[in-house]
Amino acid sequence: MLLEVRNLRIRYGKVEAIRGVSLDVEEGTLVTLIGANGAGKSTILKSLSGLVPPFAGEIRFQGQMLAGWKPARIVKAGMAQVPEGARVFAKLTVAENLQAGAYLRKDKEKVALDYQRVLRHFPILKERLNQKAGTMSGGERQMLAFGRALMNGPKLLLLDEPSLGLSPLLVHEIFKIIEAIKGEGVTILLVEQNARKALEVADKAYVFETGRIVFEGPAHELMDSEEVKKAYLGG
Amino acid sequence: MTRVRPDPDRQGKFLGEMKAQQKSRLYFLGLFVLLGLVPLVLRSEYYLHVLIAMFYHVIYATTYRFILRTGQFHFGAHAFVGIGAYASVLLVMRAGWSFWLAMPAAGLIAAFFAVLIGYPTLRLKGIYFAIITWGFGDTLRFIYMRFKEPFGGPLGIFAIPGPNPITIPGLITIDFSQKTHFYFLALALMIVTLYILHRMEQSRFGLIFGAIREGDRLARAVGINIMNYKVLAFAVCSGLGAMAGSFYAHYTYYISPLDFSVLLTIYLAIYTVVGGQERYAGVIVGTVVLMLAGEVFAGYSHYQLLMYSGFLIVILLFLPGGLISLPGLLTRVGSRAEEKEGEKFRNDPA
Amino acid sequence: MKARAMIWGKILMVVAGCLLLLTGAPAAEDQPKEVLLGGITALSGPAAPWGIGMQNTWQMAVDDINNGGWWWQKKGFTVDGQKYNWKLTVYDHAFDAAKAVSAANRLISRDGVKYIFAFDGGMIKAFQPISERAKVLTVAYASPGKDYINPQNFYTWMYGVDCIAAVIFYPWLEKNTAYKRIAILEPDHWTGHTTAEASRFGISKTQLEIVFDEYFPPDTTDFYPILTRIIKTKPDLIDIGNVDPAARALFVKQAREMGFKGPMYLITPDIANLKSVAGWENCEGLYFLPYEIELTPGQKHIEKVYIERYGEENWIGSLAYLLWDFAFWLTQAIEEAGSFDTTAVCNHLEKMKLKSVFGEPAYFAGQGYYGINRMPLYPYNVCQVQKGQLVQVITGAYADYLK
Amino acid sequence: MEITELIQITVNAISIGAIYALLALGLTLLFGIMDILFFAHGAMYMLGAYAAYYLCTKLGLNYFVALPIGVILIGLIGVVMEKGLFRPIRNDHVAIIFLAIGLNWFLESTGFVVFGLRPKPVASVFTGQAHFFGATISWERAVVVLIGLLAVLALYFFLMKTRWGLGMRAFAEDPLTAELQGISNDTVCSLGFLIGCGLAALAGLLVAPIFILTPTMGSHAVLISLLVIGLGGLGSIPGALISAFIIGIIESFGTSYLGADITWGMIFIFVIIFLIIRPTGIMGVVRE
Repeated sequence: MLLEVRNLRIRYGKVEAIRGVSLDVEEGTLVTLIGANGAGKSTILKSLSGLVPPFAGEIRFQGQMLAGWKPARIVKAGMAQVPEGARVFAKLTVAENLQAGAYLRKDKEKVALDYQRVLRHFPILKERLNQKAGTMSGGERQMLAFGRALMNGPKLLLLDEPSLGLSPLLVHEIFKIIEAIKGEGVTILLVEQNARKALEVADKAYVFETGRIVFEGPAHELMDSEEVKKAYLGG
Repeated sequence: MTRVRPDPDRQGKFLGEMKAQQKSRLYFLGLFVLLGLVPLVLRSEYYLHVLIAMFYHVIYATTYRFILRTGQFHFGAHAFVGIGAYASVLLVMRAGWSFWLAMPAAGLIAAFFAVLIGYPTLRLKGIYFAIITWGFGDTLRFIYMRFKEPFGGPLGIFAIPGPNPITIPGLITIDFSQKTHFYFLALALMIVTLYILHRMEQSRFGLIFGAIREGDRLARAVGINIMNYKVLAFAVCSGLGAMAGSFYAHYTYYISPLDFSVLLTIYLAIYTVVGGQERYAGVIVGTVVLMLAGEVFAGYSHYQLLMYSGFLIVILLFLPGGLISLPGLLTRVGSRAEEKEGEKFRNDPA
Repeated sequence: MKARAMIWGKILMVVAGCLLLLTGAPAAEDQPKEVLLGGITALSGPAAPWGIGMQNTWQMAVDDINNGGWWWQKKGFTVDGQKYNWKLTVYDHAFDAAKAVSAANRLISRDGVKYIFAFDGGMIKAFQPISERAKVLTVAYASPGKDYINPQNFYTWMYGVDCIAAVIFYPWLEKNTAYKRIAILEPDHWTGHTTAEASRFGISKTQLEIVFDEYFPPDTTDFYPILTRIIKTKPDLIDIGNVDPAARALFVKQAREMGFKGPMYLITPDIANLKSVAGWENCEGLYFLPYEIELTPGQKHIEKVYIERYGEENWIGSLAYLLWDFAFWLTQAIEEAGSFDTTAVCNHLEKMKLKSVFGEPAYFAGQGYYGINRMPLYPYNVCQVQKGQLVQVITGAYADYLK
Repeated sequence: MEITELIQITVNAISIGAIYALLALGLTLLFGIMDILFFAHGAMYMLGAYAAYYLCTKLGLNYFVALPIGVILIGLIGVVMEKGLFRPIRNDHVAIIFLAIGLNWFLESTGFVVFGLRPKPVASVFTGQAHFFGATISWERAVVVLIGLLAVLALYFFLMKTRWGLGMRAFAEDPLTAELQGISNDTVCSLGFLIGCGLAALAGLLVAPIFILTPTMGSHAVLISLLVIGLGGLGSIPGALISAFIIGIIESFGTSYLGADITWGMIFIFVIIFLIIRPTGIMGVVRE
């Protein structure tokens, strides 16, 4: 098991945002976490990356407890996150954004290989290497954010709402890219609002509602479940 | 795009605050009555002076805080205090006005300058606004220094007459020959200022700025022209500060450009931050405590700045909510211990 | 709510404690033999090196009187058969008039001080309404301004003010040298302005010509631009009378770098400082005032004790000599008048023959300029650096115009 | 004659500008990276100058040995301050300003106790003057101008071309996302203070032989720096460089043609008018 989360609880002040969440991500799979907005899905990802300390529970990555790890150490261990809203460094060039993704890596040759790989995945970035990231469109920024995370050579990629605010056409493209990345053997934990799309590409899915998991199972099973259909897939 | 739900917690807090406010209004009233009785007991000119200085500094600091509350990092309070002092002194000494006319006039002049400066600059954020207001203050200082006529140059203006005597026939003559007279004038000025600012904070004004600070775009979305409110707040606060400046000039009989340097604003900002920005009473507590600290430390000759700054650092580090948060913090320490016990229990995996 | 009230109660108690501390600090009544001597000067901010140095000097003078040092051959002083000792209390004004007023109030109405030593005319001007009304004898250092030394301010006195010695220097300069063109440069504050005024007054008694007369911001460290402007006027001599010691040494150094070879006129020099910052070879031709080749025994005593007590690092040079005498004069006047009453003391001081570390005779003068004798006159000396040696050019002159 | 004078005034302007740029560099870096106004910058500058005094004059070290030692020493003091004082309130930008002001006062008044009251000189390494076209500049000033410009270039290179610099720029824009790339916020802040305070110390060490040392020398310097970085656009290094020279030019020409007492006011008026017309300064971009 690449990632195991057991009984994770997170509090903001006195309010408990996450109330005992457990989930597993197996190596090489794409696991999705779906649910309505504001349910706290992103909070879980933040906690996995070490940005929000959990109040209770444990997180294991490759068998190691992550308790008290700094974000940098978690990134170094091979967990990369694409944050919500395509947060690229607007004043840095595209090339510099990609370099920032490989900030902690010392293996120059492999970084170079990953660089080529990213540019292959996203040819649009290749054209704009020296352009400031802030001047690009929303879709291009999302691609840059993906590319930046891939530059870390991650074992586990955390995607936080990658389709948020994009046009249907771009959403389609983004999911194609997600599948392609998965095809290269990168394990992915996808947090998504667009449940239908997510379930289409995922192996396994968790349905999340106000702080806890309400359904879990293989993605196709959930897709067929009447209850899930009604609540999350719009009929 | 995120939907904001009304937070029941916050509503409760709001109601609680309302009640607390009514209560604190009573406290304030009691305090003012007590302060009014002070000169009957206290004969020492020194203590009266400390209190008088405290009163006009409270005026400076509360008006300063209000501008800070509108989201502007003001760094030029000294400019408007200076305008108030110089304008009123010149009106009295050159134009022969009565102090009682000159003081409000000085406030109006400062408010006019505030509008003049405020319109182009109040839309600027953070440090840029700070640099412009600071620069404005120092430009004025430059003008006072360079123009011996009528500002007196670097040596300033001396032999400023005190306020004109007031005679209530058959009852009493207040001729400002004693500190007590100044004491009551300063106290009255402070109470009036505190009342005006309190009303402003409670009015639409305060609510709008409160909303803006909370990051709520609602105020802007509703289409209220915030600029007008900001300029108005800036002008009113600067005018009130200037009136205190006018009082200062006629109380000390001497002003010079040195008195209105950026150091004054820095002190006001420190009073505000140290007292706690969130509550109206915070800045008052900050002013009173830090001025008292200054008086206490004054006895330690050249170590006093060292002690004062050490005191300042300690408060900023250990009381992020300011001095006003101290009682709340202390009461919470007790209740938190109980809470911790409970948490431990719930934390148990079994 | 109750807990909160209790906490507030505790806070009030702490505040009350602080207030008690405030009142309890100087216990003057407990020791009947102790008389307070107040000081108000800059103990923080850019002028602190002067201010703290003043505090040190006053403390030394007071200790000498209490312990019978220097020419004060007995311990303490006696009034009406009762022995007294001085106790010095100095407060900071940090060049802020509001703080100066607070300090004066603290000294006069809380501590009950009747004698105050203070620094800088501007600050004294700020608290003078209080001190004069309370009939507190105030002694001012620096700035010979008529604005605050005049018959209306009966209780305000001066230390020896050297800038007024321009009235000795310039007539001498006119008689003994070929210099014609004088440039005056002073810092843009009270002391600078009044010093420039004194220089102008001195020059007005001669045929010399002022070719440059300006002020610079007190924090200036880079004088290249202003020197470019000064040198353009081709002055024979630059008068930088009361520029503070640090800036003065820099000015001399930078003036030489810019190619000005002529003499400069300085007051109360810190020669060690000039040597180390400007270099002694750059000091060639400088006029120092007042200065003596041979220190008087009193000056030697001050320098030795000061360095012993406060260290070489804190030695303020001839400023210490200037601030030395008044404590002794005041004590002598109180003793001879047989009263602490300041009016009596003032009247007696005016008639006294003074002992000064600068030499004798010394007496109070100034009637001709201020309308009242409030400035001590003692023999002024001026010397010049000639070929690396200090040479005394004026000895024992009196600023006669002031009589 | 007129031409010589013009050259002299220009040389003065360059010398003033270089010193101001050097002063403002650390302040603008800290503002650009961490969005904090570090008033204790002045105290660091003062400590740097005193480091020159103690290392060169007291310990007899060579000036060029003392230079890196002093810079690193003060830089490390900066790191300690960051960890102990500023990290707990890193997100409270207003409190940080006043904490830094308090710290500045604290170090200043401690300075009088520790360093003594006498202004301290530091013997210059380069003596004599350079002359060209009739204008004069002392060699030590020329060296400061040179090293000052080199420092600006080095800092610019560091930020634009190195991995650390990339991390700092990424942090400046979006600390959270930077953290997600493994760019530790704590490390960046420590590094920022190391470099920022180191640069302040460098300025102090360099000007020590030209000027004279007093514990309060930093307070004025920090206000000048604030003016420089405000005009230049907060956080912008090229902006600080340009505005330092603009202020240098105004100061030099103003003082030489109009007088020193007029010029300082003119600088303020110029900066205000410029900022009202163009509120972001010469190079600045308004932050969200």
